[in-house]
Amino acid sequence: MKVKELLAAVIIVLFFLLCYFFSPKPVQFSPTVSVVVIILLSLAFVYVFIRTFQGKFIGRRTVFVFVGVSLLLPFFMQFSLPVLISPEVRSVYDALEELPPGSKVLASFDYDPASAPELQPMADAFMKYAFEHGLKVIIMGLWPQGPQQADQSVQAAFAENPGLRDSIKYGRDYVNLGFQAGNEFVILRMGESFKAMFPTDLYNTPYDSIPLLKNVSNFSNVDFGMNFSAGKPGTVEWVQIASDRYKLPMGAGNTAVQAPMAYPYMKKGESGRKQLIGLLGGMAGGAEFEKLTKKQAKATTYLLSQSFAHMVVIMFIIIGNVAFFREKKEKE
Amino acid sequence: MEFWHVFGIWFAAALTIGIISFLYRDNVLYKICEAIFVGTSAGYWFIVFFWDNLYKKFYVQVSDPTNPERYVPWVGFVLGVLMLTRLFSKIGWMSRWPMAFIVGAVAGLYMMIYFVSNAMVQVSSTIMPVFIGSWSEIIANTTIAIGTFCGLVYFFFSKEHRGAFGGAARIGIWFLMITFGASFGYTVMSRMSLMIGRLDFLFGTWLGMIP
Amino acid sequence: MKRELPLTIAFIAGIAFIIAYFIPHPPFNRFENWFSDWFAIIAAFAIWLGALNLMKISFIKIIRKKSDWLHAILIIISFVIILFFGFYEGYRGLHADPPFSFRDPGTSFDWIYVNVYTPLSATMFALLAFFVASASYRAFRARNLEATLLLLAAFFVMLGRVPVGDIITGWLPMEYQMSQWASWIMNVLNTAGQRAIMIGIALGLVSTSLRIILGLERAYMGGD
Amino acid sequence: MADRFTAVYICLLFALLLFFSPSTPVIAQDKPDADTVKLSSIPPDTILPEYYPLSPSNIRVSDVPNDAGGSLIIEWDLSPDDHEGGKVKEYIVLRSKAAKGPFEEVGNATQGATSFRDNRTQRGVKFFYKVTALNYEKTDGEFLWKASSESDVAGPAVSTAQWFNFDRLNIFIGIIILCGAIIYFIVAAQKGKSFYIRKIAGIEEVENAVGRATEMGRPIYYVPGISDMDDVQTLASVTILGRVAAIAAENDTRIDVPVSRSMVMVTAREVVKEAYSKAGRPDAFQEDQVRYLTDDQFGYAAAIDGLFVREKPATIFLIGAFFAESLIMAETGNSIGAIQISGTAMPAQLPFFIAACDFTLIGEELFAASAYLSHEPKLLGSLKGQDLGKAVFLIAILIGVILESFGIPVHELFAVK
Repeated sequence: MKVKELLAAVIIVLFFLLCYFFSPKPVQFSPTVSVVVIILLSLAFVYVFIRTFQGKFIGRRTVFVFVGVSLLLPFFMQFSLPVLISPEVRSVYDALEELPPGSKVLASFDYDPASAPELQPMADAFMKYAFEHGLKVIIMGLWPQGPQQADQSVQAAFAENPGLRDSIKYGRDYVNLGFQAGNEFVILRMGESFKAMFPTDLYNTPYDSIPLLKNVSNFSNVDFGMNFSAGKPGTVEWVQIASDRYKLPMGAGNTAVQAPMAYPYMKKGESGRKQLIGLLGGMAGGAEFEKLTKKQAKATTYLLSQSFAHMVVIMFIIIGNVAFFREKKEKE
Repeated sequence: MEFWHVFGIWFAAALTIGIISFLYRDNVLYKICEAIFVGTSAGYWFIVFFWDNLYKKFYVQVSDPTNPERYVPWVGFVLGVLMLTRLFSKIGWMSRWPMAFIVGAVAGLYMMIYFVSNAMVQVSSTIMPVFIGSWSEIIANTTIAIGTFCGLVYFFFSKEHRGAFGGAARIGIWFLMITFGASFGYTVMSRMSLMIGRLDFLFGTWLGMIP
Repeated sequence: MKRELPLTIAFIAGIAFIIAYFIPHPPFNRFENWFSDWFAIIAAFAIWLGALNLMKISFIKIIRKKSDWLHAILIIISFVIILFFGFYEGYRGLHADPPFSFRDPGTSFDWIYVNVYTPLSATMFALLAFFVASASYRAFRARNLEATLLLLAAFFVMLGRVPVGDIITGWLPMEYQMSQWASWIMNVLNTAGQRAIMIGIALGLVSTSLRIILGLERAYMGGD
Repeated sequence: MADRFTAVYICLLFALLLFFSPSTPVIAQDKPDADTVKLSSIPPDTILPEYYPLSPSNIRVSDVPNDAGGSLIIEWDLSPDDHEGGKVKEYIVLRSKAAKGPFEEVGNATQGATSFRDNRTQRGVKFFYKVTALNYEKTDGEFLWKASSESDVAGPAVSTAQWFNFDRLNIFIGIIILCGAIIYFIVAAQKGKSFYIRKIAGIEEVENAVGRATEMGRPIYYVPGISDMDDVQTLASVTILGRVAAIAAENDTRIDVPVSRSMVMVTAREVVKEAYSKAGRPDAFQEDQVRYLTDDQFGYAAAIDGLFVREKPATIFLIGAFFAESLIMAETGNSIGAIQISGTAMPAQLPFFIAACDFTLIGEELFAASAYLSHEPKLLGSLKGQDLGKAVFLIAILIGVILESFGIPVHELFAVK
């Protein structure tokens, strides 16, 4: 093990131990400090810009340092940016608004902790909205960890609005059917009968003894489908089977990487029916939905960090092009 | 129980730092995390497959007398055992039967699923009236029709990309490049939020420095 | 026997599943569900081959003291640990009253999942935040017309999806703001491109499936 | 050999036609006479008559067409009291095996609904249905009072399973035309007909990329994606692996195939062993060239990154189904200066491969690669068949868009019910 490598490891460990024992908890920059930090970041960019212009191009690791810093510092600052509602998020909200109280909503949680930063905030907002508007939520998951993420949303809704804790009863107002392996074949079989796919719920109570599911045999007895998806199986499979074949009106929440795949399904076909009614795309979609459901929380605070990181990437694209033209000029 | 919780967070933080250190260069901390990751994840899926597939899908269904389809999983069991013949080189070739069955079934099954959802549905939703509706709808529908049309022309194999055909193919690759750029741009946001989640864990849950 | 029979099996299975798509009458409507169960069971058997291969290679590294034999030990130890807890919790869960799953919060398997597997998986995923930035820095350069289109589309969508974009175009009426451009690029241009790719994929996939069913692509069968 | 397939193909078509047994939907025979008001279980004197909603009328029961049987659709005309703020709150659907027999509740429909689908009927068994309009008052879940009035009995109705799903007739014709075209051009190619096939940069570069590894004396890494054998992209990737391994064997360069799935390991070993023996070097193949790492998406990416950085391969192939981990591998491969040829049919991952790799096979090009590399006329013929499919879709879009503007619903031809 080279000395340099050992030195680097020791420095990292020391830094984190210092933070653990000596840093104030929590760290909060005053507005002036925040502005100073932003100015310093901008100056660093200008410096890199000039060096590139002079022909000394920066490497990958400089890009990594800039991204790391620009993601972390905004955590400690305190101002949030205006959020504009996009049509895709608006149509999900309107579809939920039209559902009369007592309507049954099938919420499928198809993601894992790795995608939680992007999908958990919007799932929490959806669960709180559903409970407050008397929607009956049937939770299930095509990913093993989905139902656990759903449970976190339920607890977050109870913590956010303690009044819900006694008005919302498990089994009558919401039920968690748990995970079922089999990807899209789960949806297929649910088209015939939910009970065949979920003989018991997450807590092993039989399907028939759950009051909420008394008259629910398949998709035709459910009024709306909401799917939080981070990959396969996810929104594409739900649209292909639940929406195309069984005509379940579908909304979805996607990680930003999955969202482009879902856009074609939102075009109104000739019959006027949208395969996918609306889409909450990534963190921005989550923040917009939070604003619509009047519950500004994690998604909004994360958005500031994300905006900084976005600006860093855009700056580096510009710097990259400067480097390219500088190289071309040198060749000529 | 409190000890295990705190130890868990410290261990998770150490692993997180180890993986992030790969950005600097391949180092011993990353090698340790990689080894733990490979061992743990291989074991995790081995357990998930055992309990969810072998136990739940096979044993529970087969031993449930009320299930009318309780003999169906036996086919999977036999094919699975044939797959295990790979362990013995003499009779290893028998594993070709389950493999052939899977490959054939997958070919037949996904041929239909993809043909319907990717081809038929997309073509039917591209065929939209282009002279009806508001201005924005007309522009949108026409652009989509032209984009899909030219995109498909680009994918032609058996025709030289020359003349009008070549022109359409060129417009097609332009549309494809815009699609890739747009998807990439759209994705940058979600990748950033992943790191935000990890930093939230490191500096919030572990170090408690975030409000 | 070694080649002709498997190819016939593949042919029959392929045709059966194509027909099953068009025949709702039982048992054909059950084919898809049966296949998903069969595949899950076969995969559960096959993973034994993979795990044994991983263990074999790791043992060889240790015995022959290859360069990274220390890490091979770590692989084996972590594999055995999670295997032990997985079987232990699963077995205990079955016989407990009320029965619980090995995945339930509170089990030692879940502790490994939450404190070892998830941080590794989430952090590896999160590295993409850095890689996407370095890839953008390197790849989005206006080398030719196509690369410029790639760059502009990414640029506008990135700016549009974040409030900063709308601050810059704040002076324009609502529907011409940057975020609306981004939505338009995604809803129209992206949809058109995605559709062309999806239709192409469907045709390519049908052709490949047909070649496999007819036995023209027999590479997966291997030698005699 | 190909004409044997065309023969099978024709008799397959003929067998399907035999199966056509048009299913006749069963419509309830007797028309219901004047609706009768029946009191519910609550003692009559406590509920005033005007709380009773009028019952729905014209009950119709029909077998759900194009299904595996077991489902009946019950339709009715709205009860006159079913309007905004009207007396009808809900409809209850009741079923029994005999006209008079004990009725049991099978489902409910919200106010304003006119149909209910009963999926829990046995095939071939006669059922009778009636629908009650329900008015009630309840506070936080408990009923204060209930008043319902029942419609007349409709039935008997039997649910049957159909042998051909007529909703999917357009798909059936579409797949027959496409498969017919592909088989036709395969047969034509076998009879010596040759076709022009355009160059695909990614595939042309395979030989040079392997050559580069040979010159530099460094290994080649082939990553077949993270999907299992239940994904056609993996099947295509394994086929391409066979061609690439053959070229590598001829150039006597080591090719490593770290896989994420056990069944892919088994198949890939068969393919690489066959490629080495075909290239006349069966002894050069070692089993551990194809090895299993882990089933996990990111565990696999972490292990691959470690291998790339330590082994420093000269050429990397990333071909198959990839998800979010695509850029993790491609960016690390780029950082060690390797030539990377990627290919996937996952639209979401193509932008990353385009950005990070030297050559990328986009969607359909991945499926065409194995035909290209085989240089076999009959496989190249199938590409011509695909082009015919594209031509049909192109013409359909062109004509469809024009005709649609005159109101002719051309899209119906392709719509999926």
